[in-house]
Amino acid sequence: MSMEDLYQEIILDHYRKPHNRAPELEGEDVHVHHSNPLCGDEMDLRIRVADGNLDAVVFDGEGCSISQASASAMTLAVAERDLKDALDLAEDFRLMMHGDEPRRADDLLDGVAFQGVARFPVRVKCALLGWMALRDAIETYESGATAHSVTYDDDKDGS
Amino acid sequence: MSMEDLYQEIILDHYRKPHNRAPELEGEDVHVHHSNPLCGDEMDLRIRVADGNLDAVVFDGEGCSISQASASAMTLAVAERDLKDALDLAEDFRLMMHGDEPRRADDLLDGVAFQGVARFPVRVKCALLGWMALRDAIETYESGATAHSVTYDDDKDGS
Amino acid sequence: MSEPRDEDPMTFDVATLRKDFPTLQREVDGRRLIYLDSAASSQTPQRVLDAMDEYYETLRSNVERGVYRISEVATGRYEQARTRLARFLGAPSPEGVVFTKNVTEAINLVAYSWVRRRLGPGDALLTTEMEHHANFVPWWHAAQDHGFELRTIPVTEDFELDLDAARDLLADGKVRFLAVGHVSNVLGTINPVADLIEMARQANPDVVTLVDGAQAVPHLPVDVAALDCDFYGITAHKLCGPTGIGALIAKPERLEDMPPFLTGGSMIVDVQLDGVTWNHPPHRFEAGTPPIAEAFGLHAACDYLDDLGMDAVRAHEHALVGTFVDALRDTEGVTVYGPVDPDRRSGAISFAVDGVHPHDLGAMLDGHGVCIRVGHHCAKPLMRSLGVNATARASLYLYNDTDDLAPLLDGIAEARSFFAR
Amino acid sequence: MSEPRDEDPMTFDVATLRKDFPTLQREVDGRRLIYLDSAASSQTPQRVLDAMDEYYETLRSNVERGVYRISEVATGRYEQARTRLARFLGAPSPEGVVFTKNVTEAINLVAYSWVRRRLGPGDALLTTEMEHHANFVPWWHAAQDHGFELRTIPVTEDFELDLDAARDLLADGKVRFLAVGHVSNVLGTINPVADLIEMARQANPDVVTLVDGAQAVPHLPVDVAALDCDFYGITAHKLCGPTGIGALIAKPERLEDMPPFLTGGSMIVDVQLDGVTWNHPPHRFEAGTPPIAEAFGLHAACDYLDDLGMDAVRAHEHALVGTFVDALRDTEGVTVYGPVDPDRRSGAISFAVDGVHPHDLGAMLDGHGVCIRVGHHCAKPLMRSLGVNATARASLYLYNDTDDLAPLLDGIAEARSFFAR
Ligand SMILES: Cc1ncc(COP(=O)(O)O)c(C=O)c1O
Ligand SMILES: Cc1ncc(COP(=O)(O)O)c(C=O)c1O
Repeated sequence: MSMEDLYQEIILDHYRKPHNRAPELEGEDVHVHHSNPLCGDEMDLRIRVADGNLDAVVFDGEGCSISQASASAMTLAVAERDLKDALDLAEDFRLMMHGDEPRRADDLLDGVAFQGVARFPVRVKCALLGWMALRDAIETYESGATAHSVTYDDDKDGS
Repeated sequence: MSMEDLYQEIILDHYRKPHNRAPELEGEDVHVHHSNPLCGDEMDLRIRVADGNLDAVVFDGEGCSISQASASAMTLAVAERDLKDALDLAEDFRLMMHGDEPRRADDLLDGVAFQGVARFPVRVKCALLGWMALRDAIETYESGATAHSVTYDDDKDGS
Repeated sequence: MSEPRDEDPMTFDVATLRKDFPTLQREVDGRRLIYLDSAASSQTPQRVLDAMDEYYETLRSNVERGVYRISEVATGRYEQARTRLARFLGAPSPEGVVFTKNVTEAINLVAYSWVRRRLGPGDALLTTEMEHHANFVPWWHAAQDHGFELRTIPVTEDFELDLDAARDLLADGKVRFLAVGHVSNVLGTINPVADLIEMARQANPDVVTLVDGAQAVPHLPVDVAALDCDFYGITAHKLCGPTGIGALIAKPERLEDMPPFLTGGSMIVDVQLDGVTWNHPPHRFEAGTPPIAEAFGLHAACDYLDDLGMDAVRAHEHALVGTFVDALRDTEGVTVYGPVDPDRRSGAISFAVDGVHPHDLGAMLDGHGVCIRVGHHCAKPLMRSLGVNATARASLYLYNDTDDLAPLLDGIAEARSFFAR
Repeated sequence: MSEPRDEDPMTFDVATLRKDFPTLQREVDGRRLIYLDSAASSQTPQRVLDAMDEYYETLRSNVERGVYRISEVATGRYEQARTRLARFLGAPSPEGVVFTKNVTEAINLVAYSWVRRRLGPGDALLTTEMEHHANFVPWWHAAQDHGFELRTIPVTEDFELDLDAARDLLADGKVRFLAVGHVSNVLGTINPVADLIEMARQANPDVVTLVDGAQAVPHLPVDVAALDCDFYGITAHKLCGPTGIGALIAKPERLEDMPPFLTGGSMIVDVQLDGVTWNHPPHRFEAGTPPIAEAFGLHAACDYLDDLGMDAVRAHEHALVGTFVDALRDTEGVTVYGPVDPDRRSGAISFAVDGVHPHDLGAMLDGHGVCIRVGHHCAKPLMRSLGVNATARASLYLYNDTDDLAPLLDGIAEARSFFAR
């Protein structure tokens, strides 16, 4: 296992220049806060929904390169998707992190770059942080609520 | 360590034909009950005091050959001694069980036969049971009480 | 558990297998060591020692937190031990497996985090007269502090639990917790725990149940899912494993709403000065650095036993205990406490020898290189009900065989002629 | 503890001594393994492994009950380990030494058997903001359940306990219990525990005190009698010992009137259906089969450390931590959290690297064969007070030397150029 498998250029790019990173979102429908205190990761994710589609997704917070880059790549992959479709993509990413081949590699866009992370078990939860926050945000939206907060333990990836 | 060190003929004799074994004592001054539930040993010891001397000492109970024989030998060794002297002899016996040479080997009478028991740590407390009951009985007498009950743990010999 | 299948009675070669156990190789006074005290603690095969050495020699680090490789690998192996133990016991998921230091801690965990927090005046806890203190004193102590009633199922003259009495004790529906031993460490009796659990549920559908499996898991194929108990406790040092580790196997949902017992590192996800967020089970119940090397060892012990086959282990002991019990019963002056039928018992055989105190018997047998246990076996309530202060106990395991019988009987005979008039 | 004497500065040869530690012999990607995570768990010398093997290979049996020789010898050795540990720590008597599974259990024992039974509304318990969760959450949890007040001594900008604030927190005389860490696992700070204890006693002569010695005993000569605390906790896996064992060292009289915590076998002298007689300390607090092999290992660890000499261990680490701290502080972009003066600190060095998340730093260093810890180090309250979510921590022990510094610095440099813009 080499560092290159973990830190691909594409990942570092997202880390250095994250997309859709913002502390606020105008007209937000849901705001979720996810934290993994064991790693010291904190993630705020906000979504705005229009006509059943993800109209906007922004994240903010603190975390390692993997968690930040993965969240950035996630916001691009799910942009404008309808909620069910986004959930399906999140599940595809989660299974990829557990070693499966992605079914929807094309749709994941830069997300596929994180496939190598599956070989670093302690980093898997970093890569999943943004995706799990998204899933939670959508489920929170569907339940009619506007905010939710989740704290992770060591082994759970929200599955 | 051979069985012969532990079970000398003199010990077996006391076990088979114990001296001063009785369930009651006329005119008893103190009755103490000592038990070591971990071994299943139970010992009732009764003393009668006259003019500051041990006028009578009897024991009863259940226990292994070592505890029964040692109590029997003890009753002979302390007979008619004054209380302080009997306590001193009990201390001599206790130290012998911890590996010391007895100071008063002659006074211990058959008690010296138990010297070999010192090499069997788990049996030391058996040999001490009667002597410690005696010490307790005398101390109980001196405190003005008439009965006392003591339960031992694994490691303590009442010292 | 199921009785060994009649077709294909798997067996193993005891002479070969003994070589796996280092302490059995030693001699005492020039005689082969005859170890008949496995109910107290079993011998440990080399393979288990090797597994622990592997950890210490190549992966020594703490678990659950490391971002470097030896710690990641050690963590993975520690968690695999959990999964392995779940599989060994038929537990539905490793999430219900909490590692403890021994079964005593496992039972105390339930006493503190469930019983003490939920039972009070008006409630009853049902246990039995044949329990080891580990499955008795925690309930007694909790009852003292919290004012609930402690009820005990008596033992019949045949050395079995009195199920009629149990039914009566359950009848008023007040029993909220049942704690019962799977196999008695004194009598060897295999208790009908599944039936008892069902009986308790009929009397109170919400009853919560715990089975002390310390003496069952080493000797019988055990399937905790089939027993349908809420909690099942085991201890590794009796099942070819190392000292220092045991486990509580729980229905995962039962742990979900239980507050922690020991608190500290690893069992929380967040601590603020004004509040704490507990971790999920099983981690919520594993505070501090766990017995890591010991988990490696327990994993290897499960492998060792499964490779032999628990059906084969039971078949071997079933035959052997029959031989031992028959021979002891045929010996003059010997009284056996425990079921006669090997179908109803495991390999712990308590007995008395007329005119010989158990202590003297133990010492005499030691002179023959035979290791037995004497005393109350941490089961004082049972001793009282048997009307004795102590018994001698010879207990069998997979490395014992018929050649261990003669030294035992010889020692008993010598003790009788030596001590009894 | 005393600072190493200036005359006769004992030393040892690290290169030779490293050979005692099997895991240090391994390579990672063809590089020497650089272990800088001893504050999480130390390496274990071969001698400790041999002591455990001796038990498993020649004396395997249970302790405290056997009448046969291997059990008698094993029992004697188990009790010798207690005496050895008492001597290692300057404890007046082995009667105050209770073996536990780790220091977390030791602290919980005190929380359950003392604090929870004696503190209530109107009382206060004083601890500090720099505690490991093991010395914080048990008090917090007890305060929740029993309604007493939890007070915490803050940390100054110099990463030391704020003694003026401590004095204020003690002033009203309500503090009945003081729980303080001897050495911080995050900052490395050596706390003036003897002074704090005295200060607490002045405010309330009946105050009961506990010191968490998990990070002190491995690194400093410790004399618990001189500290005059009521309770002192240690954990073996951090001091060259095995996993699965720790200890509570108490003033024996303090244990005398404490009810037990875990209950079961060995800790009682009698059980009737209607009453229990507790055993004397320390046995009262050791329910069930103890970590036997682990006690053999801990004994050997005390021997190993005493043979090197704790003064020499401290002298070596004192020099080394100075070198490491200076080098890190001289590295651009690195911030060290903890005292600068090696007199005031031990070998746990927390730091941050500008623009590099600790997780990424840990992964990068792992690529260099360097094992460090990253995260909150089970000290969330301290992290909050430092205003960080996580730190990186390199921690030193007797087998580390200046040759471990360059790989650390190289890895940090690479991480900076890789991650930081
Ligand atoms: C200061 C301190 N206290 C307590 C602990 C807990 O030790 P253990 O996990 O062995 O119980 C640790 C180690 O993690 C520590 O550093
Ligand atoms: C039936 C039973 N329960 C519980 C225990 C306690 O086991 P441990 O001492 O390993 O906690 C034992 C063994 O002594 C036992 O036989």
